[in-house]
Amino acid sequence: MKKIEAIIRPSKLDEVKTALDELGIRGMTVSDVKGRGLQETEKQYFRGQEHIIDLFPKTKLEIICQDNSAEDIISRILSICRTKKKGDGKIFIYPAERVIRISTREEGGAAL
Amino acid sequence: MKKIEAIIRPSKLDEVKTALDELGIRGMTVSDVKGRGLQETEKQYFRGQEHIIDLFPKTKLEIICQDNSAEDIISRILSICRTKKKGDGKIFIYPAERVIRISTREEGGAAL
Amino acid sequence: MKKIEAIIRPSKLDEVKTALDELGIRGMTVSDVKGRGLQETEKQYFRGQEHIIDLFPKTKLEIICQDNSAEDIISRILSICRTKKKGDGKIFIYPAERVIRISTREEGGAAL
Amino acid sequence: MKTKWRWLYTITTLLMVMFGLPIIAAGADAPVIDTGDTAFIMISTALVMIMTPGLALFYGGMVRKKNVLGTIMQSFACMALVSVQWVLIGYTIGFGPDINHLIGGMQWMGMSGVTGDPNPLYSATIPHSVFVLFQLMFAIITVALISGAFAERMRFSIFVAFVLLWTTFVYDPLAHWVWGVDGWLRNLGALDFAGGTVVHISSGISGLIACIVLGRRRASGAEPMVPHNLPITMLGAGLLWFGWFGFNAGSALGANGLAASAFLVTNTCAATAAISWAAAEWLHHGKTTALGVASGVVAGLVAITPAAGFVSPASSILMGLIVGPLCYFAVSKIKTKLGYDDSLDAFGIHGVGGIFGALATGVLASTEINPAGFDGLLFGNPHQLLVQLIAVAATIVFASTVTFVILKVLSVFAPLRVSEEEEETGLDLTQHGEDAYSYGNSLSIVQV
Amino acid sequence: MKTKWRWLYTITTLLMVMFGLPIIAAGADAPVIDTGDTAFIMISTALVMIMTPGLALFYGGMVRKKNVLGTIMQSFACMALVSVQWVLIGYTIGFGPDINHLIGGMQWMGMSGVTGDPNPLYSATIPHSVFVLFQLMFAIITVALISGAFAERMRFSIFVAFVLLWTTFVYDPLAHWVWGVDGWLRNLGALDFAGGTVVHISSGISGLIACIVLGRRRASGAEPMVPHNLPITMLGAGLLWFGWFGFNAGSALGANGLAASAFLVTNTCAATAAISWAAAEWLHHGKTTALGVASGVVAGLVAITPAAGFVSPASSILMGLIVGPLCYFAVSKIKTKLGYDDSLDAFGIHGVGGIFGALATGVLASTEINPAGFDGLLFGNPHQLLVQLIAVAATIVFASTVTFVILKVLSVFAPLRVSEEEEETGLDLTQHGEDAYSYGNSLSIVQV
Amino acid sequence: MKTKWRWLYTITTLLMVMFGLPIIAAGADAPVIDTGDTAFIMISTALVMIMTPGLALFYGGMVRKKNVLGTIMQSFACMALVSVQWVLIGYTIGFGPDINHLIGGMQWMGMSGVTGDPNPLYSATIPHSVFVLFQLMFAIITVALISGAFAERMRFSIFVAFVLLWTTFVYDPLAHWVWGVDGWLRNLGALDFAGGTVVHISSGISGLIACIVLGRRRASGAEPMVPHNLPITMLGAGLLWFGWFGFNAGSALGANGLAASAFLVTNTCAATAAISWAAAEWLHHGKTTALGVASGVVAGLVAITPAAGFVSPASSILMGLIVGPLCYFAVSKIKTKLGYDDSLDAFGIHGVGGIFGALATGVLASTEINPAGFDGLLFGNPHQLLVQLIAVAATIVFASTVTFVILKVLSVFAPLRVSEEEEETGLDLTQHGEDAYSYGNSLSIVQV
Ligand SMILES: Nc1ncnc2c1ncn2[C@@H]1O[C@H](COP(=O)(O)OP(=O)(O)O)[C@@H](O)[C@H]1O
Ligand SMILES: Nc1ncnc2c1ncn2[C@@H]1O[C@H](COP(=O)(O)OP(=O)(O)O)[C@@H](O)[C@H]1O
Ligand SMILES: Nc1ncnc2c1ncn2[C@@H]1O[C@H](COP(=O)(O)OP(=O)(O)O)[C@@H](O)[C@H]1O
Repeated sequence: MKKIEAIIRPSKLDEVKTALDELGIRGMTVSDVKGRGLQETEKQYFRGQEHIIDLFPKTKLEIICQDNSAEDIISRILSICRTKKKGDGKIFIYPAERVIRISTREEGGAAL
Repeated sequence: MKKIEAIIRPSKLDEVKTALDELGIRGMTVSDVKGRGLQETEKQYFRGQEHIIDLFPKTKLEIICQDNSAEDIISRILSICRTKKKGDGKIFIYPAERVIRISTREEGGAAL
Repeated sequence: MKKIEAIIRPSKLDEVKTALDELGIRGMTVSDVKGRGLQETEKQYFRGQEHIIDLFPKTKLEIICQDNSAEDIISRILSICRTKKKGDGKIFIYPAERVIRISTREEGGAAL
Repeated sequence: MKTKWRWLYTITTLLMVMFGLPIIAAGADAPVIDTGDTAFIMISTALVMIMTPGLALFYGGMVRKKNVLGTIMQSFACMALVSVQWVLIGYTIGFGPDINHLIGGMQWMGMSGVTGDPNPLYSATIPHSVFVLFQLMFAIITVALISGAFAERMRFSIFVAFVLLWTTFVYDPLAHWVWGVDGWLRNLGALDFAGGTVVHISSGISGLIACIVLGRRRASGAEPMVPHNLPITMLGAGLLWFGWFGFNAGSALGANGLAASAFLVTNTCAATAAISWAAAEWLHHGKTTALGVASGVVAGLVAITPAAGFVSPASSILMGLIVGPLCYFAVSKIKTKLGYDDSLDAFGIHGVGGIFGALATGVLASTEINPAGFDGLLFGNPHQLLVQLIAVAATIVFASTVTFVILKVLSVFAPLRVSEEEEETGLDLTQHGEDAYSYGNSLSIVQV
Repeated sequence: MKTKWRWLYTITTLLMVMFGLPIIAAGADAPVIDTGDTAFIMISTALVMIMTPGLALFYGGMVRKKNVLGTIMQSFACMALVSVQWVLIGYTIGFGPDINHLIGGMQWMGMSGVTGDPNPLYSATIPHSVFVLFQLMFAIITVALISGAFAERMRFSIFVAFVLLWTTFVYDPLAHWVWGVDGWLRNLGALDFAGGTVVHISSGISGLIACIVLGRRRASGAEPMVPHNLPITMLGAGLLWFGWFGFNAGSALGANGLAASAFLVTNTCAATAAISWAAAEWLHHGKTTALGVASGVVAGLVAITPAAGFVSPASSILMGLIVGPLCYFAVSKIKTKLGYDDSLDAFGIHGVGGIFGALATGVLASTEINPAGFDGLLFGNPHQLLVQLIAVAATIVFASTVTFVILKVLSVFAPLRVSEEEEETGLDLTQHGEDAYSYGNSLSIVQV
Repeated sequence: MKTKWRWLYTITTLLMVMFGLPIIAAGADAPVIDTGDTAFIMISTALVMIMTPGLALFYGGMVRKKNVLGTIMQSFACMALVSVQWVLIGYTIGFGPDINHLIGGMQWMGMSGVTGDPNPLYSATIPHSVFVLFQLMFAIITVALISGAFAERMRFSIFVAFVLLWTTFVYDPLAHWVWGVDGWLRNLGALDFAGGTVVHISSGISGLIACIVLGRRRASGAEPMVPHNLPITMLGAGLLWFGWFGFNAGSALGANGLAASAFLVTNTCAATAAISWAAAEWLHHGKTTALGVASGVVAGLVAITPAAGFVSPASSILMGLIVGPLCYFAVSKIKTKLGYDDSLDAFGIHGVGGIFGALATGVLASTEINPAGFDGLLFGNPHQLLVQLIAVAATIVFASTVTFVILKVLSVFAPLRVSEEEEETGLDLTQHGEDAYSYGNSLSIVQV
């Protein structure tokens, strides 16, 4: 199994959810993170003191899936989240070993 | 080593902490996430506009442990968090390669 | 590729960011977590009821990098975050399989 | 006709001036509005009104995040419901022409006969409708106070019914007993300047009964129930303190020396109690908490309420010194010991502080401060303490009995509490379909 | 000279007392300040002032987190800008000596000639400058109300220009029409006790025009636009309710029976509308929300504003019962149907509630409540409803036309809206270089 | 006896009326309470009181999340401590019978002799106790203001001691110098309507000394110290603005034209300074911030405080235009340049703005506005500016010296600052054992 971790613009979350629903992928975990990469900084001012923002609000999406559905999920995310501007985010893929649904103790594919 | 990632109901956190304490497992990282799976949606209203909640507040527990303690930890979590209702959560297991305790630079089992 | 996950004191974040900048490592994802390990508890009181804090505010830093830059990153984090006191945090290393930059669809090293 | 005899009135008036008689007495049948008094009581009414939103924040900050709107809603519901009930029947039950010393008659039902002219029975220098409004704000906050006792678990529909029944069957009669012309406790000589018995004891004791009837909040495991937003609790305490000046000084029903005296002791007692509560905490566990200071302020304000127009600054300091540790002991020790779940300490602060204040009034009241009052035990009149004891006992018995009956009756029709699952999810979502905060980057909801 | 004739004055006074004539009439050419009235209106001014920070919270809690400071800033900008504009020219345009029944002359420009003596044209018992201040607070909140309609998308520089133009070219003339001596709507006999037309209809309708001209907020996908902090919205509603007592009761310009009457119906209508809005929600989708109760309160306060000094408590209950569901229908159905994006329902509540209130005044006004007013339809004077209709129509036509022109003119110089990217990032950061909250452990910014 | 001579009094009164003499003058030895004035000052007292919770929010929002309760607690501690100190000794030190033009005698210690009758020395138309209360609220906020300078690092026990010492040894004597009958600065003719020197310069300069003595906040790395909750800061600014009307207009000690004039210039200066601060920011870095507008409002209110009863609206606009950029320059440039860590700019705004205001009063004061005052430089009286300079210099020297001594003495007994580790953890947890917010799903604590 794979863990797909996508760091995306928060404003894209809704569309991604809908798109994955269409693929039949419902299970996902979402969290608020901050990140930086190539995105350019913005400025903030407090009583004349200048500050630069170098961590931007992002949404992290974690989806554990069967190896064979990974490609579909990735391409959906890519097609929705790509505005071609800096700050669009990244997708990381990791190996996952096991998954258990707590309510039923089911494991593996059945647990997804 | 393994990384155990459990997505559970926030209200179960306290019991899980206590149970793992009993196992001698103290180290853990906890974060607030939102997620969805089979759990059913609820409704919200703002000036008559209906919205559905499709991401539910969950608690993510991350525990890095030796391969051989994984099973114990998992079964404890399962026994506490299982109410048999949708929304109980999931447990994911991933491989971990290394662990370092910053204060002492210890590595591996000694660092847990 | 590797995923370096460092759980550090929030007050060290700024220095770590600067240090990694010097290494040419800009991409990172940061999130607020709570955790426990050996750090000792503190007390809180609400109308005379005593509570103990057993999860402390920490900052989680995630950096996906090439295998060969991992060592550098780790040693920088170690040198900055180590106060030798309990609660300094931990560093975990995991395997990562793939990375994609959404804006360009670049993969692997080019995407970092 | 009227003009024909006007000269007589005028001459009489002039003669009276000449003989130094107070005109107001002669004008009792046509009392004249004093704009200063009227301004003061109208603004005091507004000050008392803002106490309830203040209470909403005070309580709202203390509950868990998932229940904050549910808690705030309870205060706002009281404002809406009691405002209408009061205009329709509440005021006249409380202050209408006495029936058997127990209840007011229906003369002013629906505000009929209530005009902009003074009602000299209660306040000769302000419009009758101002008196109605001022008293309304007391009725609102009293029932809102109770909600602290059973916070985080009552069904909203039950709450609505409870408010209407309680204000009608507990508050309105009690107000008549203590403040209504010919009310039996008033006739007995019970002193309650601004509502120690009527407001605080009644709400505190009713809260205690209610939280016992409803039972403890459910917590899976040792889930701690800690305040989710103390800054708004502190703001709430600030607004309560602010509004309480209207509450206590306004109870003089005029902008005069008595109001000033009440204002002074109110502030002094609040301040002293904040210090003494903080000192008690500090002796107990070595820290002085913000919530403790806020709680001490409220405890002090509660204690001085019945005494405000009758005691000296020195007495108010004494009362503040005692009430802080007393209430701290009640909320930190007695509650745990006895095991009732008075979530936000409505009983521990308003009940305990109110009883203390009412009795202390019987000890410390002085006719030097207010010749219209009585002396207390300390000034040679032990009888007054007895009277206060009777007033306290009567309030406790009456309020607790009727509250118990109301809840039992309601529980016949529907469960009083939310279900276990709803309690876990929280009142905001289950009772009101809302989420208080949406601070995250990633939204959890989708528009339909 | 003066002393020489003093005896005559004194004797006259005495004679007048003897003949029962009101002394004040004799003193009309040299009106005397009444300290009670003055105290009441100065404090009422402060109460109306706090409504705008209250509105800032009410609105600020309803927007998304990234726009909360931008929203609050709009209210504060109104306070700053209108305060200065009013002193310089606003007041005299509104209340200066009439020119053609349309506008006031420049006599009081820059406060010249405005002193601590009363101006008996408007208020014979309070300093002229108090009247100026009281009216100022109305001017401030009116333009601040509009900002709810186009929340989350207007550029701040445009907003500043809009405020100055709108208050000068819409508010000031309108105030003259309705309240200025010899204003044409006043001469026509239009009743508007505290600003149903001038404040609420004008802001509501202007908001509608503005949100249509600016267009809908952009949302990628179905991104829901939900309140980010409802507790501060509730606090805002509490402060609005509190301040509104100054708004409506203060509009009696004295601490008298009329003020008391306005106070009573204001509170009653707010409470009833909260209940009726909540009931409408409950019938619609089965829940009563905190935001709904707050919205109902505001709708009730809006509706009663023009009527406050003219109607009975019973009438205010009736108005509250109607306006709650009416506005709920407007914001939940009509808005969706017609598709305009009145973000925070400035039109849906102030426009719709204001129109209803102005017309209801034409039906329910009674000279029994206020002999200086007129009877409405229900009391045998259908003509009054016609007059109210004319006032409403005139306000709608005038406000919407001028608002439209102002926005079109401004759009020639610069875009009215922030760019799509700025809208995604939020007003706080892009317009003001600030982040409202920094709750996290890990900070996102570095000092330069 | 009394009645026997009553006729004489009555006849005298009638004669006086006949001869047009003001009765009040005759009654100078037995001054009569004016209900309007009393209502106004009691409510103004409440308004000034709410400023301190307002300040708690204003400051609390500006600190980091981990210090918000610690910051709010400092304001609440001032309310509690000074309220008691004032009643016991503070008031009589400030306003008791003069001793050597430096300090008041002990006549009113513990409120002995303070009654509901007026004290014509200070205010002939309101109860003495109202005057005491009104002045108390000034004493409270003054010491609370200082806390902004050393925010986020002082130990709470030291703060408590500091408050008691500072209010007794700095505030009370200063109040006597400037406002006490026979105080030397008052005798000199220094103008300070509502506390430019006594409140703002004294607190600002003391803050500066304190923050230098305590040293900078420690920050590991470049950890930025940014506001954690600007919406509550804006609310705090709103409450300060609101309460300041009581502060400045109430300082007329009556509901009269002078109060109205003070009210008008207060509002105008606040508004203008908000605009001019925002303009300065905009010129500096291209954005106008919410915090900037709030800061400008406060700077304007500070500047107008000494001048409020003496200057015209036009002068207040001028003052507002200057003080905004001036304070902005102080906080954004001078502070960085000189390197002191005045955390929340108590000196930068109250010190700098207060000095400016006191001097501007010496320039712009006009006897046309207030015949009981003096003309300033601009109206041909350069001497007044000199007097103001002396008052400013005396305040600076006195306040800074005594503050320094107090802190040095305290530091002998215990460290002034929290330890480095405590500073990292935050005041809330280390000083008060509390966490301000608990917004997360997952709680960090367990009940014992
Ligand atoms: N090497 C990395 N390790 C972890 N997270 C990263 C890394 N690079 C980027 N990110 C995350 O991806 C987000 C998007 O990056 P972005 O600013 O779009 O840069 P890029 O243009 O390099 O994709 C960042 O905000 C950060 O959270
Ligand atoms: N495939 C998945 N990938 C990542 N997280 C998941 C996945 N499925 C479920 N989760 C997480 O587990 C939580 C619990 O899921 P739940 O609603 O109980 O569904 P299920 O009944 O499928 O276990 C979800 O809220 C989500 O956070
Ligand atoms: N076994 C573990 N699994 C996951 N996270 C851990 C583990 N041990 C420690 N942590 C995380 O590292 C943080 C720092 O741990 P710390 O208190 O310094 O303990 P230690 O002294 O063991 O390093 C913890 O707060 C927690 O978030």
